[in-house]
Amino acid sequence: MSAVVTGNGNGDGGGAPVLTKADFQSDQETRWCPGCGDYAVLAAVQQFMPELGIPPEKIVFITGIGCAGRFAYYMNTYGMHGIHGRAPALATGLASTRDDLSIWVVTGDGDSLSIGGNHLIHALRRNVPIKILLFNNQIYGLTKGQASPTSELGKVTKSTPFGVADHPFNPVSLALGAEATFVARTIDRDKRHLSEVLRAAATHEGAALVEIYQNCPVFNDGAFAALTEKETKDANQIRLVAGEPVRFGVDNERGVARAADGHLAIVDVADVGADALIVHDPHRLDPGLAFSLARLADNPTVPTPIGIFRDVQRPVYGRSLPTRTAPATEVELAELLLGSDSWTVG
Amino acid sequence: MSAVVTGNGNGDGGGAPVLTKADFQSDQETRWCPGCGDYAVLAAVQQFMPELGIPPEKIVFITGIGCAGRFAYYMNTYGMHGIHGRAPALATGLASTRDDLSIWVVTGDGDSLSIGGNHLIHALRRNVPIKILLFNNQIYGLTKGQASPTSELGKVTKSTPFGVADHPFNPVSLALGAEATFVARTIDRDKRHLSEVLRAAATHEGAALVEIYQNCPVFNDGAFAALTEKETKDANQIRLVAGEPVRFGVDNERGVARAADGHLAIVDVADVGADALIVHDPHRLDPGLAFSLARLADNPTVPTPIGIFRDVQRPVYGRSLPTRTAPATEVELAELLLGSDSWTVG
Amino acid sequence: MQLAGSRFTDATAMLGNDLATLPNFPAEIRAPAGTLAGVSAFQIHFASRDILTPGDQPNVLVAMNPAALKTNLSELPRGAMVIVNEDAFSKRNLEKAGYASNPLEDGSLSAFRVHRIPMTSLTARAVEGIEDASTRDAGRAKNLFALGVLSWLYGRPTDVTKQWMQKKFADRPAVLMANLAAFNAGWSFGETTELLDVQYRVKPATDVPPGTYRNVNGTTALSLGLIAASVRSGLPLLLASYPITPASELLHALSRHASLGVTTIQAEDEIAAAGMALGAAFGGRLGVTATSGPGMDLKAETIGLAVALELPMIIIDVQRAGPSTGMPTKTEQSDLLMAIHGRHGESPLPVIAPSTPGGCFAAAFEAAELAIRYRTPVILLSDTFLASSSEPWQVPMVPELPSMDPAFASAAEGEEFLPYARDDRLARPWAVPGTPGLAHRIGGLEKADLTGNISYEAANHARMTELRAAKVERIAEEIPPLRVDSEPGARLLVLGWGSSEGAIRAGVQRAREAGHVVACAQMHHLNPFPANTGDVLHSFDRVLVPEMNTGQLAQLLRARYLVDVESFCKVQGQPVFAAEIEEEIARRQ
Amino acid sequence: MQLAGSRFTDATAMLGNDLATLPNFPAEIRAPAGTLAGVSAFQIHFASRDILTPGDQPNVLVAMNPAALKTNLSELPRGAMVIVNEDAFSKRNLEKAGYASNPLEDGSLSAFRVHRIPMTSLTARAVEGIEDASTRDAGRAKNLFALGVLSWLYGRPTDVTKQWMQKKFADRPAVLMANLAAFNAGWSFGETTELLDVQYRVKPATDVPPGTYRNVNGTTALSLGLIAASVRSGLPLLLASYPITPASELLHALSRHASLGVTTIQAEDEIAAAGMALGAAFGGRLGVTATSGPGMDLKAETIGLAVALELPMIIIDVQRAGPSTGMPTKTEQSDLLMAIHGRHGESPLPVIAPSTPGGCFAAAFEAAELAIRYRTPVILLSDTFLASSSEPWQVPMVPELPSMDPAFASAAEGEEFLPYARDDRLARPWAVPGTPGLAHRIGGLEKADLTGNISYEAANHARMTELRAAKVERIAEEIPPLRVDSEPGARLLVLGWGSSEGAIRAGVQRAREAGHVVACAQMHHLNPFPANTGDVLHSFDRVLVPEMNTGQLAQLLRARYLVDVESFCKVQGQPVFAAEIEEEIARRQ
Ligand SMILES: Cc1ncc(C[n+]2csc(CCOP(=O)(O)OP(=O)(O)O)c2C)c(N)n1
Ligand SMILES: Cc1ncc(C[n+]2csc(CCOP(=O)(O)OP(=O)(O)O)c2C)c(N)n1
Ligand code: SF4
Ligand code: SF4
Ligand SMILES: [Mg+2]
Ligand SMILES: [Mg+2]
Repeated sequence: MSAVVTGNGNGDGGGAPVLTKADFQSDQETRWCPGCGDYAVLAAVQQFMPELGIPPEKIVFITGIGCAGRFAYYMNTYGMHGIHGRAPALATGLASTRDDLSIWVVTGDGDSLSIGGNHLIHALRRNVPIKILLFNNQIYGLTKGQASPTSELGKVTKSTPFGVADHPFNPVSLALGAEATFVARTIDRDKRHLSEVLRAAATHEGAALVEIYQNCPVFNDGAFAALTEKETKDANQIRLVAGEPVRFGVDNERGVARAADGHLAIVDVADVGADALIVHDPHRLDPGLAFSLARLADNPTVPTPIGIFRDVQRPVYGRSLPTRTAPATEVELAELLLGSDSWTVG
Repeated sequence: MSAVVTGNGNGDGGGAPVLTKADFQSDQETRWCPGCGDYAVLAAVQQFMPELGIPPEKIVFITGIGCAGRFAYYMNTYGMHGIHGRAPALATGLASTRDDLSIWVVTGDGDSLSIGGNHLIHALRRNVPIKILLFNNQIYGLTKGQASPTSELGKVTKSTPFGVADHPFNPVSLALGAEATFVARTIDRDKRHLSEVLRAAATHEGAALVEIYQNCPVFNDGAFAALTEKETKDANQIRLVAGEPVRFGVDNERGVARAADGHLAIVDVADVGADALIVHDPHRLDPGLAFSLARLADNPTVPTPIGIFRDVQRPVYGRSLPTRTAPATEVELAELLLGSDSWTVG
Repeated sequence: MQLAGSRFTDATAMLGNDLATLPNFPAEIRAPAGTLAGVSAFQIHFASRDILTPGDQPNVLVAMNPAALKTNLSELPRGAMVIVNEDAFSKRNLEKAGYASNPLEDGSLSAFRVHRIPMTSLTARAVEGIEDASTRDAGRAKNLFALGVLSWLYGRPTDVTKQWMQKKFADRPAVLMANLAAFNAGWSFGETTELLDVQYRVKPATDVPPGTYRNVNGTTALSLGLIAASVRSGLPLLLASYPITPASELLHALSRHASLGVTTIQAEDEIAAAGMALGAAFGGRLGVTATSGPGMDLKAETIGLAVALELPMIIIDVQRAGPSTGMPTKTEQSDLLMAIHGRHGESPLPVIAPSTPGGCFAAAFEAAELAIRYRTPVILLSDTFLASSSEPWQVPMVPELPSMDPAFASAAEGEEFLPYARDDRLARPWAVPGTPGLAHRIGGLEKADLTGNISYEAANHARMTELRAAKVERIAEEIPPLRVDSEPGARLLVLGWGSSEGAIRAGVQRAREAGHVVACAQMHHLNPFPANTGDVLHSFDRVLVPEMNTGQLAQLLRARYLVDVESFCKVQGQPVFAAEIEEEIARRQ
Repeated sequence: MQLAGSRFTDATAMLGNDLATLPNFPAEIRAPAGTLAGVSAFQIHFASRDILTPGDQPNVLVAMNPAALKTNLSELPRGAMVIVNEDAFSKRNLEKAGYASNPLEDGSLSAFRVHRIPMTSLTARAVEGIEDASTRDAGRAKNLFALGVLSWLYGRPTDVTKQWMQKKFADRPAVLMANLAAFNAGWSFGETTELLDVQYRVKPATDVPPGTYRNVNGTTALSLGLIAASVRSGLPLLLASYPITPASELLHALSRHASLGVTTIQAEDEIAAAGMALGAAFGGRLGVTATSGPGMDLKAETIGLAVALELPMIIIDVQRAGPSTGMPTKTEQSDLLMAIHGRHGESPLPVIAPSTPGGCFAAAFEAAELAIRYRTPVILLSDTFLASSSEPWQVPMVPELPSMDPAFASAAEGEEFLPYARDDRLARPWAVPGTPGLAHRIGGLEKADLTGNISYEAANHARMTELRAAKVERIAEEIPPLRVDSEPGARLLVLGWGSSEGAIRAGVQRAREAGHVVACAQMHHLNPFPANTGDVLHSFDRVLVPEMNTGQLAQLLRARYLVDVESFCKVQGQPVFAAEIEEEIARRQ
């Protein structure tokens, strides 16, 4: 269990002693509500971290404000609990000056898509080498239950007693529209899938956005039940696997094919034949297909794709220019101060 | 020349005296650089306005900061020259409380996509009834020539002496990813196309984003030459026309078809046959195809689609809830103040 | 169930006794006033030691099921806090308790501050996986969950309770583990979800004038004040806000009143919220935005635009504790200097601050009056303590509320419209879109006097800067003078602002009872100051300014009047207490 | 060409004469020092009346082609402004002028402030469509375009010139139209593209100490100071900025130095820029962000976070005129109170302000020293006038620049790491990611003393608030005392801050020459004040504080020292003039 994770500031870890989950657990008491999906994600991340082969002190978690934002306190790495919505900006400053670190951002749906929307899309377009874990519970947890930009239309919340009137964002399609090079979606309750996606994100050179459907049992319980509960999940999880036809269902009886008018549609495999299904390829440069896949579900109460939508290479921010990390030497400084037009008196 | 423009706060104009371009010209001297593309857009807008059949006092232009932001001063309507990036927010406040007005936002590529990115995407997802004219000159004009989020990779500007390292946004795909219901692109120099697009935007109920390629002769001259100059424009303008196959070229010899792998590709019609071309339909709910069209060109130096990418209906912000515009009556107020648990003393 | 109830009672009492010995601890917990057999409800009465009056009604009810709620509700005063175990409100339980409909849903608890917490399931989850803990243990542990919530709410150190548990369950490790887990979970729940501290205010000791009363907290009073201002001005109300503790409550409150012509928007951030309020103001609406400290930082640029545009707008800052994120659920008064100076350039605006929950009504109303009359953004400073404290409030009669004339401009035949011409108050015309003949353009660039056209002219800029300042300063002529509650021979003035009024009055009262001669006053107008402020300050030998900050009002007074005012600064996230005031007075006599 | 040149010369001279009669006009235009035949270049010498010294070198060169540039360049002092007609720098013209490579590209103009404007084509476009205007008319009209640019730059009323044109070309309407259009276009170009006013500073009258000198403006000096601080601290420099006039120039300047280990980021907005600088600071870099007024509003929340995190960071505010967008190209000092108080909560930080262009070097260096030593964000207040004025500056010797020890924390065997433990200066450890054994978490919630864990405890919050304030206040012990330039018997002190130093010194000098006895001093530390400030203030009968605002420093001094300082306020978007200082002194004697 130790995939080699290269590049992208993830260090080489060569010769480091083997780490365990416990090495990534901080001494702070976790303070989420019992049953919160955040616990599962925390456990999965802590368990995954040793795989990176990077010592904890080379790893930084930068978080925004929200329940998700508490994540930083629970990781025994360097951490900064920033201000609301600005974690990607803080992380960009760090990532563009410290290419020896592995930098992770943890954010909520409000933190990243409401107040922090601008920083998110810019970090993605710039391809800053940070891994962004977006805990999407479709609600504001910390502030006790207002609507978020991913809350579904009509939802009654504290701030929308007559129902949400704002059409929600689909974080995956927003990210694709914003030139993201890596976009994935996974689920708090599915540790294995979550870990796989984390692994791919960590390996990706550049910015990776991982949307994690996260249950908030207190203010929005069961929002993802269709995808997590035994009885319904097979029917609703459309798992995207690179190189495989897009197929799902209790008996793999359904799939995604291109309709005559050029759109993607969910089909019965029996009707169209297995060959008609589209084959998933996250490495295509053109994000068109990934975008169409993202649009299959408006809300995760119907069959919804999870997995890696896009994973392509593009120059990484701060690595394309000839950079020099050390400050100037004293000689260089003296030359600079002097300039080209000095004169001497006395 | 007086298309009937309905809905969407555009008034009815019934019985109003016929207006002319001059009615929309303010008494302020226009202060753009000579040859600036902004002049052409201003002229086109002023000429188009009478078509709306709305008296100037029912029209409001709200602008951000930038050369484009000066637009407000030159329209003889109500106008607010706001602060940098915030015009969509100002306009949302106005639009959601005054449904009798026709509200236009004018913004630059920096104003809307850099500092104002968050307000733009939220106005689009909410479908606020405002028309956003995004003057994209791929540069910061007012502040004298820094890179903008649409500047092409490698461009040398005042702030990027070694070339732009940030991958640019494609405003159309960003808007589509942000759930926009109307997205179009047009060109300052093509008055007719510009007017057509304005007409469609005005008719659209909800938020309309119109990207206008606008030449900045001082800091970024010729950025759109491929699409505007006589010698090159036919070869590079891919005009999207609803219901028509997507076809272009000096002799209409090229077109857009779906490749075997599901992606859109530019083809020689002779090779694939006219039937293989995709037929443009901006009214489809699924934005997948529009998105793929937007991705055909990364930078307008190659064949680039212009026209209306998407134009679909969705509930308009502030119009879906049972709204009441008048404040409470005194009786209602008295009842409210009293509440349900008052008591009387003395 | 009774067992569980009494165990909790024990815990509470024990905790109370322990804590009552802590010198700075403001709250005291008494044994329940009486529990009915078979009902596991328990009551806790918190009362500040300072204001302890025997026989007070309980003001927090924690009801673990519908029966408990039903039995105890009648004893609660309006505005009390009700914390319910939401999980227990099943159909069956409701029936058992004789409820025809769910009181959590049917509005019958509207007079209370209700917190619904799924305690059973949260506890079950917290206890999950503890070896040897029986389901029964888990079931009982929910009371410890509740205790955890309350401990958070009233900010008590948790070690005392934990030690007590350790002793109590020393021989039953599984039970101990379960109870500890539940207690921690409850405490974390409070912190994580920014559960708001509630504060209880005593009624003023004075006689109550005849009239109709109701209980309101500061949030409710603000919302009513804004709606009243909307009605009396005829301007539809828009509140645009971004959620933030504790200001979110105002958004929640107003969003329920769509049927009264109130529009609310949950904006994408605080900048947008301010922009939306200002956009609505341009359109002739009553534009309001509300937030707490961090959100104020973000609104600064838009507020500056409103100053330049000279449009009416109300900005409400429900102050909370600390720089940066600080302590979101705790109270403080540390945004005063920011309200006055927290924007680039010279951008003066009026700042007002209510001093009681009920006073929030008048303050909101006055903010609207000033904004409309002077065409200016107005900042209203509330705080966490005011927002969540309740007090009986005399319901005003609608016709007695002043009406406000927005005095929209209209075109005058043959006259050039001058958007920056001014009336006697130096206010400019409010010409709203839709008005024929008045189409005009405004913006944040410096404007030429009268015409409002862009101007970079030196003398014009000086003049406009002066005019903007003079307009705000001129408000001092129309606001009431500072009213001093004095006694003959008083040489010491205690001068407060904002939510400290109750504590100051009570402290002064006690000091007087102890024989000290002392005066007090509360400032409601922080910019400009009432016209008589200088005279008042100069008529005392010493002026004591208690503030929940490091001396912000004091700094302003010192600079303006060159009076050596003394500060009593308390920056603990807690309100000022009467006993502290009394002590500070005594020390100066 | 000569014809065109001399016509322009006429126009300039005429304009100069006219304008010299305007009472408040600070600049004077003289006839060109000498033009070579065949070269259409012209020189204009601007000199403040206050500082007029005969025989000064010209400090603005407008070169319409390469030949003109070549001919006149040698007369220009370093730091002068060169405006070129970019269109004329064709290969052919360059050859004609004997240039082997294009001086606009090859760095040979690096000593000057170069503005490249495509005047020919812009004029052609402006004149396009004017009936009967010949191509020749259009060609000539470009000089009027240049005049328009200059008129904007020096803020002259345009009507005088227009009237002159009307008279001059009364009989040639097409030419008149063309010239008017070109002139307007030039003027608009200046306004629209926020072309920066340049200001010329005289060398101080004192004797020049021996050493090596160069000309720098405030922007260059800031950039050099930051790089020097980076070298002497060993911390790589990150500047994250969002463009805004006039602060953008610093971004431009530093972005050229990637080869010296300087990273620059053009952020998506000012909030992000501040966040990036702070993120880099967390990583052990010298994190800097620079902006002007409106951008400062937006950075407030992040600066507050830096205060809570207690990390080093530099925020540069190049102040400009007005509230809101104001007058972006004009100067002012109206962000002082915002720098000190413009954040919610109690969030103290040091504020410093250079007072001369060259002084910007030392100020930037000192900002880094304070930031690193005290682990605190530092605000450096410059202004438009400082940023764009040049003066000869003595180049420091690198080894004489103090070296700074960032003193990163490292793990000590067996010792618990306490991120909020403090040293003698009350500074906490700077433990940067990558350091083994020191992994820790920090954030904006209130932190427990020593451990830095989240704490809502009342006494802890009071203590942390105190510690943060004490740390900043303690800086007063280490900064130099306020130095007063006094004369025996002086009873009046003129006390300034920021860019007014030159004018104050000159004004005081003249007042002394006129027989007045007067002292002066310039404050470089606005928070905390130098330790002797109170003593200095109390040792004079009167203190006059000239400021380009409505009295912001005065307010702080009055509040702190209860001294009745008097303000001379100038809010015109223009620097203070020596004559004004002289007058204010005279009035008080
Ligand atoms: C500037 C600012 N505005 C508002 C807040 C209040 N606030 C804290 S977290 C949050 C949203 C939380 O929602 P989300 O990001 O979805 O995270 P979750 O709690 O659901 O994990 C808000 C509005 C704040 N802390 N700072
Ligand atoms: C808060 C703030 N930041 C920065 C600026 C400076 N500024 C004004 S316009 C502008 C960008 C202009 O570019 P763009 O939006 O593309 O408009 P254009 O001038 O090209 O039309 C900037 C950075 C400002 N006015 N306010
Ligand atoms: S409020 Fe919701 S998201 Fe937040 S900790 Fe509790 S369960 Fe988790
Ligand atoms: S700088 Fe460019 S965009 Fe701005 S007015 Fe001039 S030509 Fe137009
Ligand atoms: Mg959330
Ligand atoms: Mg632009």
